[in-house]
Amino acid sequence: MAPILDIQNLRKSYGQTEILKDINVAIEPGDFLVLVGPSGCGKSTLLNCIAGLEPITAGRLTIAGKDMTEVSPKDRDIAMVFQSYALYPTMTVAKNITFGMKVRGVDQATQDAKLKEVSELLQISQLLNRKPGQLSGGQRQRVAMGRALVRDPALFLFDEPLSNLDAKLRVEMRTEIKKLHQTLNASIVYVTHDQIEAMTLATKIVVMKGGVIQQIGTPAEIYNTPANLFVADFMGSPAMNLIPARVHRDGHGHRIEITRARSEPLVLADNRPLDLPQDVIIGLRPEDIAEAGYRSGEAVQQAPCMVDMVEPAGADTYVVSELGGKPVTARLHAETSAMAGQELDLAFDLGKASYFAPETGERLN
Amino acid sequence: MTDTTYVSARAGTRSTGQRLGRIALRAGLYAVLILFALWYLMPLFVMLTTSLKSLEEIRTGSLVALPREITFDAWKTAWSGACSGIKCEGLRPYLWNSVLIAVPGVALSTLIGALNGYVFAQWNFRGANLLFALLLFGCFIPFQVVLLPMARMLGILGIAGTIPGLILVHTVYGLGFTTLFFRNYYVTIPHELVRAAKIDGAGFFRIFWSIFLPLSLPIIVVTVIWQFTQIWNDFLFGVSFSQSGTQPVTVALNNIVNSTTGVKEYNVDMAAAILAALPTLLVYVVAGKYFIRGLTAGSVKG
Amino acid sequence: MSNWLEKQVPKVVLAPTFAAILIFVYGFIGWTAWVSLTGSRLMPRYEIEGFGQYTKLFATPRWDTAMNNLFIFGALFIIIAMVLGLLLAIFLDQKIRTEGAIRTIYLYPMALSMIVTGTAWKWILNPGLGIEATVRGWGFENFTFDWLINPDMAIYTIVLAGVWQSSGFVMALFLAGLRSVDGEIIKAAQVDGIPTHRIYSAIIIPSMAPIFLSAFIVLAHLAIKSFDLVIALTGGGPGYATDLPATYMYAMAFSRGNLGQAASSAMIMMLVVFAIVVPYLYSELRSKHD
Amino acid sequence: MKMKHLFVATTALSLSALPVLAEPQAEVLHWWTSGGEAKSVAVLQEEFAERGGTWTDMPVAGGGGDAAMTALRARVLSGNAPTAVQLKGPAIQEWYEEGVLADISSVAEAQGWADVLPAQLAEHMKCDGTWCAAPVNVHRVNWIWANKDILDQNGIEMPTTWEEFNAAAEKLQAAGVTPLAHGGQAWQDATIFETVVLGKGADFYQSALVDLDPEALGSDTMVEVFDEMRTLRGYVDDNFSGRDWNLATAMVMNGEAAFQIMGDWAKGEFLAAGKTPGEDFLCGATPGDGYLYNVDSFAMFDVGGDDDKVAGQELLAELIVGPSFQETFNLNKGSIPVRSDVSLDAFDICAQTSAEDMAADAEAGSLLPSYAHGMALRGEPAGAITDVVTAHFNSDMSSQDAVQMLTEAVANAM
Repeated sequence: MAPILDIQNLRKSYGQTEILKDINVAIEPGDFLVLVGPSGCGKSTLLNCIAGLEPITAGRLTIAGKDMTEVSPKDRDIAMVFQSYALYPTMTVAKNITFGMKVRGVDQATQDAKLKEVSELLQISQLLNRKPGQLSGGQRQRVAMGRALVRDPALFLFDEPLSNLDAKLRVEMRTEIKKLHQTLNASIVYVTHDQIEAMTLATKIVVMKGGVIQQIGTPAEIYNTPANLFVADFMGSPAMNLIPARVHRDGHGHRIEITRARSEPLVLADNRPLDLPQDVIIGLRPEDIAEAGYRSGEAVQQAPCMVDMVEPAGADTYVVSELGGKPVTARLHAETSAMAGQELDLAFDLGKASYFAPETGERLN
Repeated sequence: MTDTTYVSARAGTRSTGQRLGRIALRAGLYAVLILFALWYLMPLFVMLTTSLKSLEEIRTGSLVALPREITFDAWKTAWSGACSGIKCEGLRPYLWNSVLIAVPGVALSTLIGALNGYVFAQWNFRGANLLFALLLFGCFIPFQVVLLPMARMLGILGIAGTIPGLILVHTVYGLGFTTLFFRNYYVTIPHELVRAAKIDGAGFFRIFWSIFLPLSLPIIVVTVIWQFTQIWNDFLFGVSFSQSGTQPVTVALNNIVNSTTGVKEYNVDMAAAILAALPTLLVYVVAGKYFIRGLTAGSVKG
Repeated sequence: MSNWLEKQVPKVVLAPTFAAILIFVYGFIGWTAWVSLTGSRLMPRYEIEGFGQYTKLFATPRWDTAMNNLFIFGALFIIIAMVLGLLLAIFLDQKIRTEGAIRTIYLYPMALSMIVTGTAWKWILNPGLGIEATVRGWGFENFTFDWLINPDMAIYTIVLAGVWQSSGFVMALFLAGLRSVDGEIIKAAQVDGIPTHRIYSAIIIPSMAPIFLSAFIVLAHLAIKSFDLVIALTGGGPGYATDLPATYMYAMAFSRGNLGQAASSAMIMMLVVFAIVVPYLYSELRSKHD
Repeated sequence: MKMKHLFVATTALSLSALPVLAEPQAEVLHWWTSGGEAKSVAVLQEEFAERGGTWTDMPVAGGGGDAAMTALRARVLSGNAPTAVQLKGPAIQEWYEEGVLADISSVAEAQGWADVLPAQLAEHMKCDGTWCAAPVNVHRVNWIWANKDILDQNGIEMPTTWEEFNAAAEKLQAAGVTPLAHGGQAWQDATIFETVVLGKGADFYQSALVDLDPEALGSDTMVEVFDEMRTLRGYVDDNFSGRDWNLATAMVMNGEAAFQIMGDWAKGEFLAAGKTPGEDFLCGATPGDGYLYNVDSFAMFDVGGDDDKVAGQELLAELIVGPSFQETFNLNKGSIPVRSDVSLDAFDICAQTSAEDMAADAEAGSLLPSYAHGMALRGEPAGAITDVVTAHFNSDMSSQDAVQMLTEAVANAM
């Protein structure tokens, strides 16, 4: 199938400073692409380039097979939901939603039908005669989405749409957006700085930093095999433990030696067929470190560790211990008896361990 | 809520002495405000009382005293009988000229200022800031400087001595301030609004017309008040660029007030002055409330 | 292609304004600069003669007086109008019952031109007719208020009338500023037990810096352009004690028939404007750019 | 039908063949806006209309014609000059040099102006030998007006020397009367100044204020002039600043002040208030021999060959100098006709004196143009002198300093 959005060698600069460097991304119809990264990484600029709100300096951009590089936003067959919702303050909700159709000269009957359909879908029928100023944050969010949905575009663009909502509402709306995506089977490009949003919503994630794409992949790929230290650290909460280690080869594979300030070095074995250099940074997700006895498997190894801190988080309890000079977080079951200042046997599962080169930060396995 | 209760609770514990002090302070505050109000009103009071006196009373009595006998003759004369040159038609015909100049002048300079401000605030392009600076500097050019070249220009354009000529002059020299007002107001409106509308398919003018203009009432009020006052009260342009038949009311007022021979009819002068100023006064009184509101809405936020 | 056209729309919209100010402001300034180098008298002539007009200008005592007056008047007018405007705004901001009416009264002088109020002011300030006579009439025989006819003091009557006309407007600016200060900050300060005058001096007033700037610009603009004020009140007298550059320029151009001299004085005025306005524009546009 | 066509055709033909009869039109820029003056202008307008002309009135008051001059300049620059403009003195020649005045010699010659106008005054109406302006009247500037009652009560005669004037003033002051009614406006200060200069002799006036001889300007005589100015300042009440001249006249009328030094337009005020010369008020020349004249006139501007307007200019010029307007207007205005052939029977004693003096002074060579009213000098030097005079009068500047400033200012303005 032809990609619904195809970006080739896109560059964007303001004067001397290059904001986006050689961006290549493509998505299929029905894909939910999330652009994620810290602020200033260029993700919003990229979205604006896709929308045509910012001209691009070099490269090519097609939407639904048509070259849109030089086409103005209104002719790109896209709809966009903004961080501040950008609802027209003097128009009622109904007028906000139908404004685009009105501008395009869609006849009144179609407008009414579409408005009805969308407002029912988003459950905002009772708000149609209000002005944006009289709506709550969540309601505005819905109206903004309604304005996009009613257009029935080839591509939806979302620019951090949930960042102005409180935590509870954010989770609700997240689910709602996911549901909409599934019902409508729409193609979406979605910008966020929240990696949980990225993980929960995306079918495809693009992690960006400093105007450069760090990794493109499914949520699972990004989570399990981060391409570099940045992605590893950025995606996941609590973040992946990144611990400096020294590698010794033996007959079966590698022994990973991690120094500890207050006790003997920790030595773990990774028997996967790898080819690691002497100095590495090992990446372990908190859930890959458990209380001894709660995790079993071929790659699981136990070792006593000094507990520095215990953080109960409801469903789980996080335990922090020092490894390789870094505070390392382990995810334990809620009923653990671990106490700060005491030793505890931890089980390390190296089956999913990632290795990175300390100098370049690139993934080694 | 909690803050207020806290404060009022503290106030409640104050002693009677403190409360008396507060009342005294409050009374002092009102006294100062009223004193200043009297100061501001003084010239208007003098004008009003004088316009209601007979010439005889003006000659004999104190200028600042209330009229002993109220007469509206001076007002009648000022309106339709006072002489300006050989015509003795009062201010009436000239008022209409002023309206013909001020209304299109205000409308044009406001509309163009709004469009300019909209561009400067929302459609920035390279060099726009320099342009804006050049425009602002234009606000400060003393009008005496431009009289003669402007006269030549109006002659070249073929609208010397006409009302369109005066409208052009007032519009051009009003643009600096109107653009400043609108630009400062529109920069407070998020750029995303324009972006959303662009994606909705609206173009430059559609966005302006459907989205920005409906938002602009407060700043339109400020601009209209400002421009109307400027244009209505203008004398220099009015006297230089008009000819017989297009002279605005300020020129007629000047002819009535500044005639240097013969018996000075101060009551007529004053009545004429108030009549000439009535439209601007009315605008301030009626729209004054929106004026502050409009200023609050963003035009002054630097 | 149509995309390119669309992008030009904002520039096209600005084009007439730009053309207009290029001609009507900068073209005319250029014209004035040119004329200031000629010996133009009644009407402009265009043969350049050099800087003679400027030499003459600086040798004229009346011009010295006019410039001195501009600085005295400008400084006093701006400072007093600002201080008074701010004070009145603060007073009015104390939940005054009749605020609407008082505000209108303070604001209305801005609506009137000096041609309208000039005569009334002349009477009020005239010692034989106005305040002095009235107060003496009350029995204070030694009361004197004769600034209008005192060459050393007459300029202060111009300041007085100028402040009367503009301070209400400044008050409105400041009132608007006070109203847009974040209410939570004030509440927080109240809870902390900070006395009201300290809240104003330490929190509210500093946060209104942009308004001070706006007010300053409006007032500076009025001060430099002050013309009607002088003509209506003193006609530049006694003698030429209350002449300002604008009235000097006008006299040279239109009653003396010495356009070249008028143009040179206009150029000096423009330099003063430039010195005041350009730093403001620079800071204004710099801070706005992000 | 045919006949009719033919008729139309021949009519059209004959019309185009004959010279077109122009309809006189005139737009008149003037600053005679007050009641009496406006009535006088209205007389002209009526005569104009009777002869088939259309009069468009363009009055601009204020600042002794300053505002009108501003408007005039703008109008000329825009190529839309008014047809006729109230203009006088060397300003006429200045405008002529700008090449914007029309030549009205044909009217002047047809009407024989050269025969009826005094030669010296006629010179003011000529530019490079052609006629370019039409005179309206002659004002005498150097008059002293006095309240007869006050003078009688205090036993004072009309002064004939400045010493007498000072003595009278001291006496009046002692009696609690303001000796001199004066308005503190620059041109009024200048009016007094020029009469004081004239008191030092016609030759001195000629060399100082007409020829601008630096020696005369810097002389000890000039110091004495400023001394006298300082003395006169002492005779003026405290509220004089900015006062209009007619209010000063009213002070004399009402007995608040004894004297006023002012041109004969002041008489118009007395007459308008129903006062009689010789009974209620007195007129006398200021001390010293000589006659300072101030001639109002209308200059015709180049209207680019518009036949109607040219016709209007010619008609207007003819009417202005015509005997009937000269008489009516001047009776109203307080001045005397500029024509020497108008009977003065209808005029009062002051006007008759004025006319006699004018003739005598013309003989004696002491008929002189008024500097304060723009008859003697061009705008710039005149203004420079006025600046010094008014600065001196309104401060405590010494006479020596004033003379020093005067010579410098005049040199600077040359």
